[in-house]
Amino acid sequence: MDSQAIATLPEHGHAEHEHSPHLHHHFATEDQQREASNFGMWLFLLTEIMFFGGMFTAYLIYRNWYYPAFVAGSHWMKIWAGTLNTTVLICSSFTMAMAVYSAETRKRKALLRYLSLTLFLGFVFLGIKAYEWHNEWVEHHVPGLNFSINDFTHVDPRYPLDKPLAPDMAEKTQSYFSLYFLLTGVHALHMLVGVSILLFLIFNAWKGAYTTGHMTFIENFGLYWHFVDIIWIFLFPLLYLISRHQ
Amino acid sequence: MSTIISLPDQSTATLPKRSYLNSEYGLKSWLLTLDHKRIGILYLIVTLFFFCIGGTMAALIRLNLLTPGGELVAADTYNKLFSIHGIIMVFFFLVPIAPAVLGNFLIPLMIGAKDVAFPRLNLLSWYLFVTGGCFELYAIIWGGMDTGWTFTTPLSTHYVNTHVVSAALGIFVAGFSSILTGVNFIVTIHRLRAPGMTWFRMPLFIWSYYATSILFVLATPVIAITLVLIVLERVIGIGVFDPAKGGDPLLFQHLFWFYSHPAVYVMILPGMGVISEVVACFSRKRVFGYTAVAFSSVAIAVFSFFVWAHHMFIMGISNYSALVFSLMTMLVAVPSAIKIFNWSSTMYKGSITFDTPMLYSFSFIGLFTIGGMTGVMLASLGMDIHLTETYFVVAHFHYVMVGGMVSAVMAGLHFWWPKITGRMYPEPLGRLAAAILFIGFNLTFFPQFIVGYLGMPRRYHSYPPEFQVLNVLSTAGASVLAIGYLLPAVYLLWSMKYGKIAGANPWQAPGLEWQVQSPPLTENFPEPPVVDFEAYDFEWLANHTKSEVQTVG
Amino acid sequence: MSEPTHHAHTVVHPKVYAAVFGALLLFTALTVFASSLELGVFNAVVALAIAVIKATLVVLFFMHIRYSSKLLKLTICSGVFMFLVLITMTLTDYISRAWGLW
Amino acid sequence: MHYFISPVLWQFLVKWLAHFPLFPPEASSVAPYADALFFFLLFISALGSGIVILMVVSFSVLYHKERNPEATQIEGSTLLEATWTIIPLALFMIVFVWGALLYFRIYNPPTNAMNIYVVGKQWMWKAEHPGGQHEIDALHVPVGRPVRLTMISQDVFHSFSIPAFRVKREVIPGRYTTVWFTATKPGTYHLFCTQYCGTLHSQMIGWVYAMKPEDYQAWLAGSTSGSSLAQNGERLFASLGCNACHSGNPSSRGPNLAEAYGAKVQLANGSYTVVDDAFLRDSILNPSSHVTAGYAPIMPTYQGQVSEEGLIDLVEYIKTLHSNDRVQQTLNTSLVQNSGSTTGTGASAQGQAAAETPRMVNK
Ligand code: HEA
Ligand code: HEA
Ligand code: HEC
Ligand code: CUA
Ligand SMILES: [Cu+2]
Repeated sequence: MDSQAIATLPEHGHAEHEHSPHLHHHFATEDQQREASNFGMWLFLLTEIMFFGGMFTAYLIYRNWYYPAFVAGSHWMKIWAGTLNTTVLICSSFTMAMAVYSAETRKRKALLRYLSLTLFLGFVFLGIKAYEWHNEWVEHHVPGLNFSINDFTHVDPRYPLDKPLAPDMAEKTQSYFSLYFLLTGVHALHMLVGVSILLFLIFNAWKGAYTTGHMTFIENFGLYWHFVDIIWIFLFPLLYLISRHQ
Repeated sequence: MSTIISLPDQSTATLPKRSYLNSEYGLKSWLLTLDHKRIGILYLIVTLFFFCIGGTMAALIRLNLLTPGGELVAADTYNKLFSIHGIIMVFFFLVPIAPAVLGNFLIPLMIGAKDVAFPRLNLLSWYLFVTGGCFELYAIIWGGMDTGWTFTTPLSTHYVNTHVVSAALGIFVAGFSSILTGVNFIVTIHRLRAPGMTWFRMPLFIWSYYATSILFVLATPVIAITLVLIVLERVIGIGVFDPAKGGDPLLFQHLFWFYSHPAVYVMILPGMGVISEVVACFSRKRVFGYTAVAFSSVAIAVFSFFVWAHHMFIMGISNYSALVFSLMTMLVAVPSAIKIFNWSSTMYKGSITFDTPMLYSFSFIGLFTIGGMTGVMLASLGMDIHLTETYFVVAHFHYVMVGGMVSAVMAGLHFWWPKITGRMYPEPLGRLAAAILFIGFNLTFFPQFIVGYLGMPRRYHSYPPEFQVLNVLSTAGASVLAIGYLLPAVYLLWSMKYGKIAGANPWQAPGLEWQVQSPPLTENFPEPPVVDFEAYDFEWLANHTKSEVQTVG
Repeated sequence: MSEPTHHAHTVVHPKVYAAVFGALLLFTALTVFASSLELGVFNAVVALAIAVIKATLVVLFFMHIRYSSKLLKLTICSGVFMFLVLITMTLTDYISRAWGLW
Repeated sequence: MHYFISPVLWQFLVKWLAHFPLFPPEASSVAPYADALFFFLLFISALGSGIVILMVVSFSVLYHKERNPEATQIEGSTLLEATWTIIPLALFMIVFVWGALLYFRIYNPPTNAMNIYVVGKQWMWKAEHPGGQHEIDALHVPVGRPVRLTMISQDVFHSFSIPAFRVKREVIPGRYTTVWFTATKPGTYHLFCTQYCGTLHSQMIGWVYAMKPEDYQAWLAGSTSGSSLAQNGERLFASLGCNACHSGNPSSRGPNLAEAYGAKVQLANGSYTVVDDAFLRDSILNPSSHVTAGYAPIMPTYQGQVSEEGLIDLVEYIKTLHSNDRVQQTLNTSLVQNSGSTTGTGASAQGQAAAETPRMVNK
């Protein structure tokens, strides 16, 4: 995935920190430098929007085509897990925002605390996601690797009002699950990258970085983390919620 | 008031003692450099290497098509040849060469910055590009891929067993290099302009690179995800594009062309930037209608996002969609027309000289107009039915890409060669090469329009015998072309050591990059320049030189 | 500098963060609740509307766009716009295929 | 002349110059329309390029440095720029409208067109005439009669192109596409696959034989394979057990298929749709995607059990089905022959599909 691109951030951010005056030779002022890297980060996030855009397009098209299959597929999502994960991510976004605030107000302890909390929440999210994936594996809902349409050709006990899908439509639940794994997988990959960078950040913060007024890197990472949160904010209703009733 | 340094004129010029080329020595100083100029040169080396590969493939393609039976190579070898040719030429030569080489070298110099905004990211882009290139070389050496450069599904996902995965990953990785380059340029142009360098004082070159960067940032991610889907489909068999699993292969086309149409403008906009500079300099005139040209660059970039399905007119998209996309394609052609006319009128009442870059610009203007107008033919729905997937399309895109963009790259390379190396190329040979290229080009690709209208399909290893005459002409032209490319390769290399010393401003051009020594210092400007003149301000330049002479005298 | 440097930095007070945080949690609860209602097509509409609101909140406050320069605001808008172009222009092809014979 | 070059080369030259077409034959009713647009396009291209070249050349001469040592700086001219925005725009709009009209002409078959089915697969074209005549890499058509091709691919994208007719249409897997033409001149014309489709893409070629109607009739009579598509379809209809549900009896579980073709049916989701070839094919493969109103979605899918040719037979059969008498007759005979073969479940169907179409997937 974009790990290559994102993994570069530490290196790049690092650069801004090696030089003692923090100012790169080609920038006139620190403000200019900060604005530039902020702007650069936003442009990078634009590319991320388009990156997910392709997958969202696919999702919308196939949802239109194989509506019953998408409904049936999403009925196998665990809404409690999705809700929990949404909450976890929102909390982590909040702690991340607070981390940035702590860096701004130069409080090293608070910064460390909030970063660790964010890291922890990130792991919780990934854990829950892994649990869900494991379940889907056990239920034979992984297209291409381990898939069976059995669950969809029979009435789902939790949704007794549902009708079983005809076999041809049941096959199409693979489209749903393909996109489900694709979207959540790419999202989780972003989380993974985020978590790795967080580890690095915590290490640096522990050594005293970011609380001396030079916090561009942590700010930019915050943008990244919130962005990943936003993606999930859309994935959650699309994959778990909107078909709860049909 | 102006802090721009002016060096002695050409006749007495010597090579400056200190420059970005000799500030450090050794391979390591190049491979770890953060200097945008050196990174530009690194890109130049790699892209030219890929051009040789792509060119060799083209030579083999043309040789094979000498006879209708295609006796030279087997059918699947031929398919690999054009696939490699297309993939290499597009993703590893033409998309990177102009932005990454000329853009890297010139953008900071032109806007009066010391470097691009993120030098480390810039170096990383180069490494990503090289990594992507290695994937591609791996795929080529271990057997190649035969999907065409368009990776049409379900062919590429289920029906060929060549190295599609590594080829796709190579493009994926190289794509990130494009994205990062785009991000870097946009931030640089927004944030690092020298004091006084307002948007409308920027050279048009910068405008067109700005537009290109927008395309990089917004379009490239879409092909990245599309290639990921292709790889997943091959490796684990998810069915997003597979009709047998309820997927839609046309969705692939949509996503692919959402990138690849804007990508064709990535392959022309930088060239347009070069032409603006060259035409202005050798007419000694401000570009006619600066604002119109600047805005048409941006307009092309914006509109190019709305036209992608013109590559799918006969593929079963809805007819209503086809109408909309055809209409948008007509609209996107207008800004190009504006530019062509503005450049031509720039010459009006100019004071024109025919140096090599100018000759290449002429060939750009002529060939791009023909290529563009045939593009309009393709955009016309009913006409496209007959023309699509024939050699007419092949001729169209070679006219715009080779006749247009490669000419522009040649123009740019010659124009800034003295700035890059500090030495002049041999002018007579340069003019000769430009003429050979022009003739060879037309001989190669004009017959393809005819054979295309006759109906000869593209990507054919063998063809009906009545098309042979035209194909032989085309092959003959390709040999002329090969000479036309090898000649500059030889004399440019020669000139690096033996060329005349150029001096800071051999063309007496007004751009900021010409006001510093050549080759420039690592830090470009000893002190930050202050810009108090418009772009292409030849009167300013004249006054400036006069006062310089007076003070010296 | 040719462009007015934007006033460097607004430090957002934690109170704002907390309020946004609360709102986000509230909206999450709301969207889960709404999904349990029988609303027909409006289930999707409501869920997406809530998601858009949540995302906007995150962008405006957590990501400081509310306090940022016009340039950044424009950047984000152009990204969202292109995203919508990709989706709508592709979807209109699929939808309009049903209108005609072809 | 030939004293100077080798005799072999001389022969080649003579041969080439004797066969050196510069313009394709115009052999269909749309060809003149397409060519008219082409000439218009050529004209404006020549005009545009001519103006540009004229400007460049004349300015180069007039304002060469020697003649004009001092350039006159000019800002621009809004009027001029507006001119060369509006004129090309207007021309492009004409091109757009003209092209669109042609497009609709080529992709909008007249209702009285005769129908021929084409199946593309790596790397051959199979054409099937309603009378059951099959041909490979060839297509016989009568002159003067609109012919509609209903095409589908078994594997990858192909594209069916007859340059002399100026028509072309992508042939894609999973969906019928159509194109039509009226041949005007008897003759033999190239047939190409123009979409790159794998190794032998350049061998996926053939000939189109446009024949005088009486010749065509003779050809039809001479190359009949015994049974028409509809007859094949009828046999399939019985052997696949379709008649068990589509017997036409008021009590049958499936809708009555007689006179179904061309009718407007209401679907279970309330929308209306016209029953055409694509609808019929899709109803057999993905029945649950368009359940007819008033029926339970019990029809099994036949995905993987019927080849594209079989589907064409079935479609042709249903199209020609005007009453249910024959259905009921076949019911009686087929019940004896294959009782039990209709219970193919999804799983076994899949197995068959996998066995039928071996696909190469390789990492
Ligand atoms: C540098 C690359 C480049 C550029 C700039 C263009 C520019 C254009 N292209 Fe091209 N195109 C390609 C590269 C490019 N193309 C490639 C690679 C393919 C094939 C891909 C594949 O299938 O492998 C392709 C294919 C392609 C197709 C699909 C053909 C098919 O497969 O069926 C179409 C159809 O609309 C098209 C249209 C256009 C148009 C309208 C323009 C316009 O932007 C052109 C605008 C320019 C002008 C119009 C000229 C200037 C005008 C004047 C001077 C005015 C003249 C005056 C008067 C009219 C009075 N192109
Ligand atoms: C930037 C893009 C670019 C460039 C520069 C070129 C350059 C050339 N191209 Fe290519 N071409 C494409 C992009 C490009 N092409 C694309 C995208 C396709 C479609 C692929 C597909 O269908 O998937 C294509 C397809 C294509 C075809 C159609 C194949 C087919 O459909 O069957 C042909 C046929 O003539 C062709 C010919 C040429 C020729 C003669 C050149 C000449 O201009 C090249 C001239 C150069 C040389 C002759 C090399 C010079 C020699 C050297 C630099 C030294 C070499 C070194 C050693 C051997 C030591 N190209
Ligand atoms: C088990 C019973 C059953 C069998 C066997 C069956 N069908 Fe059907 N068919 C139905 C039912 C019920 C419908 C209406 C609901 C629907 O569209 O799914 C239907 C609908 C159709 C339609 C759509 C007709 C319309 O006007 O809407 C077609 C066409 C059709 N079937 C063709 C076939 C063919 C061909 C076969 C055999 C290859 C076949 N069916 C086998 C039950 C069956
Ligand atoms: Cu079939 Cu090419
Ligand atoms: Cu295009």
